[in-house]
Amino acid sequence: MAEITLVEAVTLALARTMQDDPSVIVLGEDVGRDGGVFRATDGLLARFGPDRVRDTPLAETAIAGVSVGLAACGLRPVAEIQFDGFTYPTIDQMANHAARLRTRTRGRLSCPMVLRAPYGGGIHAPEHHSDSVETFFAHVPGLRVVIPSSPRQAYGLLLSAVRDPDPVVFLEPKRLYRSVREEVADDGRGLPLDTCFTLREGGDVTLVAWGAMLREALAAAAQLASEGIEAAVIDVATLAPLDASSILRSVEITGRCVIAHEAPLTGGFGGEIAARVAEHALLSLLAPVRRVTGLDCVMPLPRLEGSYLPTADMIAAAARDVMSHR
Amino acid sequence: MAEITLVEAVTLALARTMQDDPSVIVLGEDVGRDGGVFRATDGLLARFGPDRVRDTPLAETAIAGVSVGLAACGLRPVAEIQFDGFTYPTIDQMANHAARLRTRTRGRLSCPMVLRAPYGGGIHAPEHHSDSVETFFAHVPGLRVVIPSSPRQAYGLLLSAVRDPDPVVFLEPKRLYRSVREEVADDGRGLPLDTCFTLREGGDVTLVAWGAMLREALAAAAQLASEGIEAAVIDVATLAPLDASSILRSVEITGRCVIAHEAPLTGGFGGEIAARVAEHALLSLLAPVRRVTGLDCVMPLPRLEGSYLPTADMIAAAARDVMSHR
Amino acid sequence: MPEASARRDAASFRIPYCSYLDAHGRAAGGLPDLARSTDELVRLYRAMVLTRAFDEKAVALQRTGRLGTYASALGQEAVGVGVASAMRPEDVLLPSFREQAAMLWRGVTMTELLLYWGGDERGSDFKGPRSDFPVCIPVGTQFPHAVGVGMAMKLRREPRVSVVIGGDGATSKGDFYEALNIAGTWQVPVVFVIANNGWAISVPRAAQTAAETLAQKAIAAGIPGEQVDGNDVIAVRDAASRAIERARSGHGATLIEAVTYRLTDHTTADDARRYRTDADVSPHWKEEPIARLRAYLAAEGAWTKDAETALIAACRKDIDVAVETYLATPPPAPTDMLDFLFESLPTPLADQRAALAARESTHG
Amino acid sequence: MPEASARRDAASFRIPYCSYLDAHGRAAGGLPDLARSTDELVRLYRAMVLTRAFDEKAVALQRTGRLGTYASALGQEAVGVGVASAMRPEDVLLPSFREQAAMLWRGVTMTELLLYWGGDERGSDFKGPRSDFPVCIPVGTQFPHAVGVGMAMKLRREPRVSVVIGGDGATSKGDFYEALNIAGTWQVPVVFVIANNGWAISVPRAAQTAAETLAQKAIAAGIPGEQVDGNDVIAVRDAASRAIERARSGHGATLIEAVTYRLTDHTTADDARRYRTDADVSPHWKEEPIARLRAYLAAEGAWTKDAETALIAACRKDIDVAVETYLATPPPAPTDMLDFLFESLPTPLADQRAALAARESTHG
Ligand SMILES: Cc1ncc(C[n+]2csc(CCOP(=O)(O)OP(=O)(O)O)c2C)c(N)n1
Ligand SMILES: Cc1ncc(C[n+]2csc(CCOP(=O)(O)OP(=O)(O)O)c2C)c(N)n1
Ligand SMILES: [Mg+2]
Ligand SMILES: [Mg+2]
Repeated sequence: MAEITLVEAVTLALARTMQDDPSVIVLGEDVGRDGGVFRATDGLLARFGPDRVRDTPLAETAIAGVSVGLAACGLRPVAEIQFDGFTYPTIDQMANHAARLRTRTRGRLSCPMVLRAPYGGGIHAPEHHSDSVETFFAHVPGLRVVIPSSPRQAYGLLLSAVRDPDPVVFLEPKRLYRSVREEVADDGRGLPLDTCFTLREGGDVTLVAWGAMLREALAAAAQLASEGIEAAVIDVATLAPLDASSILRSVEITGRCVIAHEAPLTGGFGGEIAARVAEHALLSLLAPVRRVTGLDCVMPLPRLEGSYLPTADMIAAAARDVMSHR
Repeated sequence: MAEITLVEAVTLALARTMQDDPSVIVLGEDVGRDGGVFRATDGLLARFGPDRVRDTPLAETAIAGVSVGLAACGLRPVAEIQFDGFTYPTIDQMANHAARLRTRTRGRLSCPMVLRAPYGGGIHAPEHHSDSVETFFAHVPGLRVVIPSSPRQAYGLLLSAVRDPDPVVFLEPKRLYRSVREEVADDGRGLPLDTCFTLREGGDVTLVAWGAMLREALAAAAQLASEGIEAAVIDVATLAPLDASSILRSVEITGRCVIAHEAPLTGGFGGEIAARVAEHALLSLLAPVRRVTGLDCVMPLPRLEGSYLPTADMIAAAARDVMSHR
Repeated sequence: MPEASARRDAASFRIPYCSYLDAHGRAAGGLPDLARSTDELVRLYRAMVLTRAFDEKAVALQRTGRLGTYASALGQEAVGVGVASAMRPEDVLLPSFREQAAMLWRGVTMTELLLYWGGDERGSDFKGPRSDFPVCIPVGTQFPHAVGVGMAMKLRREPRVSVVIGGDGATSKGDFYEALNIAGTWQVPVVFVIANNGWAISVPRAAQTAAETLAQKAIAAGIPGEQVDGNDVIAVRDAASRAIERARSGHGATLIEAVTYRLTDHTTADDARRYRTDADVSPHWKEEPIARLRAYLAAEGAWTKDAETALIAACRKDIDVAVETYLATPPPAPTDMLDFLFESLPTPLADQRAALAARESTHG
Repeated sequence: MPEASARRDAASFRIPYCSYLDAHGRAAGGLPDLARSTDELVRLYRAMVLTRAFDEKAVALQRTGRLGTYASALGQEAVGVGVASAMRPEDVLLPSFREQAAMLWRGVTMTELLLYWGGDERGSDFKGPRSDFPVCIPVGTQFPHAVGVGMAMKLRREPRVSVVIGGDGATSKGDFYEALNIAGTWQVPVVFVIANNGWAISVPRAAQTAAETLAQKAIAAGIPGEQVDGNDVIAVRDAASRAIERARSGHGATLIEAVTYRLTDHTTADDARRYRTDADVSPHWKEEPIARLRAYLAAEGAWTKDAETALIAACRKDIDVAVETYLATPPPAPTDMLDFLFESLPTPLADQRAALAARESTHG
């Protein structure tokens, strides 16, 4: 079993579901011969042919909208949006249609589609190529939002996303695409879509994160451990519907909670998690909840990216800060 | 001074700014002869002529995008989107352009536009006509999001929105369009765009709301008062950038906070407010924060609307609940 | 544009126009095969009359507080009937919000339509055409769905066609154009029908686009476009049949513009007198599709006063039964809001469902 | 589509094609007035050569880690130069992300371009054309802006024109079409230019649309469309001049498709060998715009080897100075991120700004 990257795990999962289920098809800009600008669909055209791997014209609204039609008619489209900043034009079709088709027809029609997109900062990409867009989708009832933080997760969660009978927005932290490798068994086993992953146990403070920030949280936890602070690290890889229970259970033990995300602070999904803690674990809290997030400003161009993005150090500092409350 | 409705106050403010500033123009679907489907632009075409009051083709993305161009080129467009559910196609232009134009050109160009839309439920409207979309815009740095809850606020806040040098999303709770009347002086005075409005003082519990839910919160406060519970009511009419300080000051006094909004719970803006409380007023809290919100489901058709929307009773019940914590 | 000195044509195009019956129901230039059978034309006639009677009833229900906002198709019945009657049952219809004519033909029941416009999602759980799409409110957003539906049929090598209807206003939306363009590129078996009724609420056709015809928008996507007299059900049916069979036989997408007129308010929430006069509207009453076909059928001896009286009575009776069933339908369970959101309720939503159920049982 | 029995044409259209210089730089059919002055043609030539040299340098900087992702215009220089040279200073340019040819002509500096692609927002604070729009990355989203800009000019009765450039891929976006349609309806003084370079990253033109030409997309909006040889700067300039003056004189919008070819990778992040072969590309080298105009000018006696050598040297020098200035530019203040978000910092953001400033001063 070879060690593979996150983006390779995406490809592996796509190939596996396409192999298993002839109704799975892949579409998007440059997903065919080019294999996707990040190579996430590399080799799929050669293997599954042009009927199942299809370059689309450059039209994000229609990529989402056509996928709704494909899904309603019995296929399982996996549509790629090339970058986070180009997912905005899909929101209308995702919110007004994909998310609603089942409930508005009381189950007669449904929409088993996946909308994949690389997302987030950290690779010094051009303008509009580094946005963190998870909240826009996580606030739409009827959508699942999934964000893997490791190759194994990417594989297992994407399998489940494609197999899921309802629409899933699958955001791939592009900063992690090639920065981590791990062994991934191509065993066709999906991971659950409605539970957080506890990646590290710890009794002192709960660190909550997803995507690329999860790696920063793990690094922060390692730093903290060397200082004698035991941090639990919870990966909210399945952001919506939100499994708050895993987080609450940990906070009930630690009494301290630090949440990290790249998206801007205000209205970011960290607010939701902090709110759940304030609603349901208040009496356990020994210190204020802390969020370590992007600033409330537009994602800057690369020269200032480093000043925008939260880091392991910042997460560790916030953790130390909450630890200082007794 | 006559008593006027909220929608009439919108018209009054539009007429006033158009009178004062020749660069203000109004555009949107049916804003001309029809005067808008809610009559918000009634009479403006006759008064200001077709150059300044213009029906657009049916194209929301372009309504936003054209407004960006108009604004960058020195006009002050006030664009109407006919209903909340049709604002989704504007998100791309608002997030990728309107919100960024100033910062991405380091102040060379700017985007003084207003995007108005009736929003929210409660009038038994057709499908897609009752969504609460505030969070989608409030999470975009560079946009102001403003939601009046009374005719006077609608007038003063809209004046300020139109005069503001940056883009403002102005959401009008359609349920309140004609349900409240009050005297509004057409004095050309704007209201501030970065402060909450404390509509009722109270030392026992802080009720936080905006739009139509603000009315429910006031009704709840009246109920509570009759039971001897003094509720402060804070109107977050200027949702973004968020003035958390007014809320925190009140919660520091009351130690109890109930937040109400129509939008679904998860990822709703109430989460942001609860998070601010959990971060900055935790030590004052005497009870868990409570949110009284729409469900995490698609806004239903009218027959179930009443089961979806939060009510004064639900807010009062939540307040009583937090009061039971000692 | 002035001429450059070195010019040739890069391309040239024509948009055909199709009509058979004139406003008086006369067929000067002959009729297509489908009109050989007056039985079939009577079927179309009945469907148009039923739609008109149903619309009238629905508006009355709204006026008396027993229905929500409703969009009548008064004057446009030929479009929906002409198009739907050209489809096979296994084809898929994707309507806008004013296509009850087509939906009824396809087998959606009047009770279902009333439930939907009465604010009950169960109205979109069609017991008849299980694969047809529900009413689409966000204008133009149904076009990409139709391309997806057609593409699914094509990929599975099924001889089925996707048929989508939208209004003149809908042709200004990016969704319309993106869909048309993809359908052209991929040769999708889809037929785009524009019911051009001259208005998008208060915005007249001329303020919607500078294009002379809406059919020519097809040229942008490299697919054929055709304009038809949308008040001539025979022309609509003929053009739709040709386009559908073209799609079915693997030749791809077509755009049909059916020119008709909205004889009444946009919806029950609208007051058209704010933006158009009786003088604007009344000439169009002379063009409307039902009188026109009736005149033709009467001239052919295929329709009588008695038949008309009987048809009206039959429609009324059917409508009354549907209205009764609608009004007698008990309210849906509030928990349906959550129960139908996903195939099965995700664990994280269990609390909300329980709270909702408790709340409803207290004050319900 | 088969013929119906009762048919006439509802409308018909033609899309003209314009070219002057053939691939060898010969003008078989004569030249337009602008070409009377070889001085002017030499100006165009110089601009194209500068753009090519600049692109080469920018790519080299990227390869050595001193610039971010960069999109070269290799082979397409005639489009930007032809279009921008037809504009007046007071007109407004709205470029895509590959229009450095046009931007440089308009007075954007090479240092500004490098700053932008080097990841510094100050690169879009053009000191020259203050009203021009910055680079637009989200494909096609600039078209509606251009309509707004043109409409603002029209409403203020200013004799100015808005000129927007996008790629062939951009014509598939709803934004493009919505913008075209509104521009047609409102008779906006805007010129839409499509730089059709045959590719949208790996997607060839034929997989982007079934339309024979991109110029014909104008028909959907009821505006004139024209196709030009985009490797013939004289043709581009001529068509752009006519369209711009048409707009300026109140006759509304035009769409120009300039057919050219992307001779290199999509950007420095792309590897075009994954999806096209040298054999696909090499014929296009024979069509490229610079050699073509050089041949013409040389034949006219207006260009020499020496002039060429001197030009190359001058370009290199200017580029080197720009690169030095770029590389010597100190980083922006991190607080700029917040300070330029709104005209003045809203009170609620003061805390974040303070925290950022503190953080940066610690580890900065
Ligand atoms: C995207 C969107 N924008 C606005 C509306 C509000 N609206 C409902 S119908 C309508 C006009 C539609 O005109 P047209 O497409 O010609 O259809 P018609 O009503 O004439 O049948 C508008 C603006 C909507 N439903 N969807
Ligand atoms: C809305 C959007 N979708 C996707 C992308 C990613 N992308 C960048 S350039 C490009 C192709 C553009 O093709 P074209 O319009 O022909 O311009 P060209 O690159 O050929 O100059 C794509 C897909 C983008 N920038 N914006
Ligand atoms: Mg219409
Ligand atoms: Mg291209």
